[in-house]
Amino acid sequence: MMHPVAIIGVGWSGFRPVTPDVSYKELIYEAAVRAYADAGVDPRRDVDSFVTVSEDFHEGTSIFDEYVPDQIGGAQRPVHTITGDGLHGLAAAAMQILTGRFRVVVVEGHSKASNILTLPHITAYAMDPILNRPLRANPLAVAGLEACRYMHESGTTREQCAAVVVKNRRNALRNPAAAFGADLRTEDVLVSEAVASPLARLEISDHADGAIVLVLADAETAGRLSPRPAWIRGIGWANDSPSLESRSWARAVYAEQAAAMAYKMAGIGNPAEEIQFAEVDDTYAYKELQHLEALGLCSLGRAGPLTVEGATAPDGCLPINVSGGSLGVGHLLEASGLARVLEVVLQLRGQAGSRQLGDVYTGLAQSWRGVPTTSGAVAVLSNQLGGRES
Amino acid sequence: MPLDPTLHADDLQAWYGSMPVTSRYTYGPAGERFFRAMKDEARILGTRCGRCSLTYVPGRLFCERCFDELTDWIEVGPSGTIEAVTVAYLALDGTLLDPPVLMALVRLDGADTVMYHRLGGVAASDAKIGLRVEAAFRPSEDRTGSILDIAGFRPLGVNET
Amino acid sequence: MTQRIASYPGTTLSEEQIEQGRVLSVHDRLRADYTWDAGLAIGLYLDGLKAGVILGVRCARCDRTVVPPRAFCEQCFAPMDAFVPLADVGIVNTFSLCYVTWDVKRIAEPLIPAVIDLDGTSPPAGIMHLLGGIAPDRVHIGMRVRAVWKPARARQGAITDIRYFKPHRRG
Amino acid sequence: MSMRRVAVVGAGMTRFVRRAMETPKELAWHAARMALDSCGLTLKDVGGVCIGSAPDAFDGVHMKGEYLSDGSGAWGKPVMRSYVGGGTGVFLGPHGWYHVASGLFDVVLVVAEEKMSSFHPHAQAAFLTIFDHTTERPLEPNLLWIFALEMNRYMQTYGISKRDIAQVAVKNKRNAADHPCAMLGEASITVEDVLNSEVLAWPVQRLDVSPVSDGAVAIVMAAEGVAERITDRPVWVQGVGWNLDTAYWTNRDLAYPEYVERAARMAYEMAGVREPRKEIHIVEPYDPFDYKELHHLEGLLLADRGKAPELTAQGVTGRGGAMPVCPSGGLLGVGNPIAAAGLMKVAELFWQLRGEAGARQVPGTPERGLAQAWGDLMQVGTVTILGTQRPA
Repeated sequence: MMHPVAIIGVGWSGFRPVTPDVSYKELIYEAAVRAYADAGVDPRRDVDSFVTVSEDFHEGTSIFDEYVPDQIGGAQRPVHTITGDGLHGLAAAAMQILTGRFRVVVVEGHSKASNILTLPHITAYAMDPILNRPLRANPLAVAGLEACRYMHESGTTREQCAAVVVKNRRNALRNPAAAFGADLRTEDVLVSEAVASPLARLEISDHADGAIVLVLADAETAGRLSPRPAWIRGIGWANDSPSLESRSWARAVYAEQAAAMAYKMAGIGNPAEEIQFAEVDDTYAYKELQHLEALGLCSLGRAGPLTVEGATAPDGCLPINVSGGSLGVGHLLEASGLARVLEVVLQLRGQAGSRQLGDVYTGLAQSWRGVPTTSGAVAVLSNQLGGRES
Repeated sequence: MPLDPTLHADDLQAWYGSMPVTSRYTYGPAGERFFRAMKDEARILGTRCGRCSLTYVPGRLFCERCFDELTDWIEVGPSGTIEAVTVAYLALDGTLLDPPVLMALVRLDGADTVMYHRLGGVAASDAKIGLRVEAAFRPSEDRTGSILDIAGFRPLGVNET
Repeated sequence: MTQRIASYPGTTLSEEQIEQGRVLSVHDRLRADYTWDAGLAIGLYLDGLKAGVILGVRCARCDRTVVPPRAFCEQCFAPMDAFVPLADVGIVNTFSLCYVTWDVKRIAEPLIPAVIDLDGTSPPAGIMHLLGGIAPDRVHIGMRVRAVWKPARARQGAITDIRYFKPHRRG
Repeated sequence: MSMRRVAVVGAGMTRFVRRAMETPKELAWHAARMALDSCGLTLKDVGGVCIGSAPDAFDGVHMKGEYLSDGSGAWGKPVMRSYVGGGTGVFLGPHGWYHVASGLFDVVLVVAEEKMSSFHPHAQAAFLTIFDHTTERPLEPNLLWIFALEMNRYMQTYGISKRDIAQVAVKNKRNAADHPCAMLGEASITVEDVLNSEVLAWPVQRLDVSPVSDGAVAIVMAAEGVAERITDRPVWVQGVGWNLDTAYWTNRDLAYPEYVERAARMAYEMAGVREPRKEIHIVEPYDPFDYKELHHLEGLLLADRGKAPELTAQGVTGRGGAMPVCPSGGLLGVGNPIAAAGLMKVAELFWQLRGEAGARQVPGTPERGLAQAWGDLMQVGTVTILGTQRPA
């Protein structure tokens, strides 16, 4: 990055299975007010541009862009919607600052999944209408097929996948914002009813409602306003083929390519050494393992054993999803990537409470847009401008 | 001072509604040719990208990797190999399917991509990666030019490999 | 375009080519159902409508009263201060005579959608609703109108608890 | 830090048609492939991809950006879709610009697509769900309501007649007769034809409205230093601007699009334009409805409030006039596949400023053009200013 960009403010509301007391506008407004107080900015005066992420069919509204400005303080300001994950929105915000024409840019993402009564039908409508959709299969079948191929090629076992669930939902017990903390044993996971083999019910993250707002700033503004900026050292995003027919199934190639882009920007040559902790997508238990390997944080087939051995636990050598991940916090639709970034920022600031890791200075956040996409993004964050030499 | 936020449980309201989306999709030139061959001749066609030495099945108009237009149509299958399989227990509306449906990724002989389709005529416990299968077409009078013109993939007969 | 380009891609079809199957096609319908949480501001707005009252909301900082209500002021970003019951009387800011339904069916008697700036809002703020009880050719911008409510027992807490706005003489 | 300058170096588009046979992916591929061919590039030269497409309901695919990604050349590349309603197509100017100006990409492929005919039986019904689901949708509004309400307010506020407005439809549909991709080019259309056309939602009549369409447009944007190697006539992005007003459209003055003015001022400031009426030589404002071209010219500060009709009547905005407006034929003439319609206007400026617009070429040597789109609930303005001169 020629000109460093930092996250100087974070705000969130939720995360709970249902939020009946607030409309989506009030849910987002609460997160935005917290983010602006945290950053020390007034949105009506100090913010140059706003990026929001959403998908029409998740909101139940065509052109949802219409309904985003007011609750983030963006009315009559430059505001635009990216239909992607929150990390795509973060990339859009960072690029605007890097042009040199914007000093402070806000990113917003949210989920009101509890308001969606027919989510599997909506997800199925993302599949190819001619080649795939007429088969009328539940989209979880696509995850089942990917899990089958990944475990075949990596040697990962169901017990290793179950260990991810146990770890993340236990981590969530120490995250007051998490919706699905629990103290489970691997057997509980393995005996839960099969959904799309080899996936069992407890290996599938439940959805939660919530909103997350981040405030980004250029170096000068960050230096002035923030005691502990979280510098974005690198960001990357990539898509593999959207078609089921010609995509890579065992390897998360989108995560490999997004990570390569982010590592190049961050000057990271050996991620397994230089990344101290990470928040990665765990929409399904096997995805955390597949993504760890794709991110180069361990080699193919090693993520499962490392998890069972406790290496990725909070006290392990490579803490993964200390927040609880989607399995523990709850899956937040387009805001999922921002939930990953949120935890990395809190850790880098030393504000993660009972989840706080020790001396950390470089963390990674990674997201995936879920079935049936092959779209992912990666951000590398540090609390030191240059990132301490390991 | 802000609005009095104290709501009581019985104040909570939600508005019920739906998004009316009714669609009709045309197949495009490549889809037209692929599904006509399925419908009229029970043949499965792919297109080959010479530059990338890659055969897409079903056949496509363009190569996603090099953007060349694809005009080299070749027949593939009908037999192939299971590359992934899942036993799907839930229907689209989340209710339990009894019996469950087997979905599979099948690499047809001659193809470099897989087809996503149903797997039948085999017990879930026997449906494994590597199983040799073949496309089971519906009778010609029941074929309409749809992915469902293939009823599903079946294990190859005992003597065929 | 650039003179160098001879022909442009894109083939158009007639409705008959598709419907008669000379070109293949497949139909589908999205099942997308929702229960949208009304929350604080719109929750109380709907309660008000059920009680035969149109609720606005007031921002003291900006000294403005607007409708429909919202929990925050989009101009100064402060929380709104108080709900304000408004008179169900207002001025037609603009209107249309629409001869086509939402799903593009032709109708002989036009619907008359309008933006009605309600008394008690400042600066004038409106809601979208329908006009009725008037010949289409006599509707004009600036005319005063009053809400015609469904009977109390038929009201459910919805914008449709108001049937339409009809012409209203002052006093 | 001096800003990294960005230029448009290539463009391509499909015909705009009522019912395309091609799938949305294939429409995107045709346009993207033509844009790359037009400047001698291949996918290997492309660093990132920007997709623009409006409601998923039209193409009938959820998360449509993902479905379109292979057709947009994004296999194995960074790609994201921006979506600001009708403003999307011209917003691709700013979207592609910040990808390149940030320093992250040297070359981006920018692709806009819409296939409205996949919404069956009629695309207009998809617009029911743009209205607030609780406070407006129960009234079963037709999309035309909001345009007719705005048009009526505009006419009433400034005393503008239907005849004044019909001139725009005539001008644009005649201009479109010279556009090889146009759906409704009509050299012989008259004001009477427009005034006698079927009343849909008074004051909106059938020939006041652009058609439902399918189509795709693509441009290639490159950084300074790279652009000059790709083409000897790069067209520079001199200014970008966008602005989104409050969702509470019934609390706003519909007679004047303040959000368009704010977006225009942002772009003028970046481009160093102080007297737009002199310094903008070609204008492609968004014309989904004929009155909208006038409404937007005023928001763009290119005509006094309520005075745009006079410019049209005097022929100032004709193709041979002092300030040609919609020489392409606009949405009214070429067609309105929403996001692709907006990017068609940016592509038109690219061809005009290179003298490559063929039968549509405006006379003289224009140096700077402005494309603008509008969208959402009378609510978003997006502006892209292109010019032959490299920004200072």
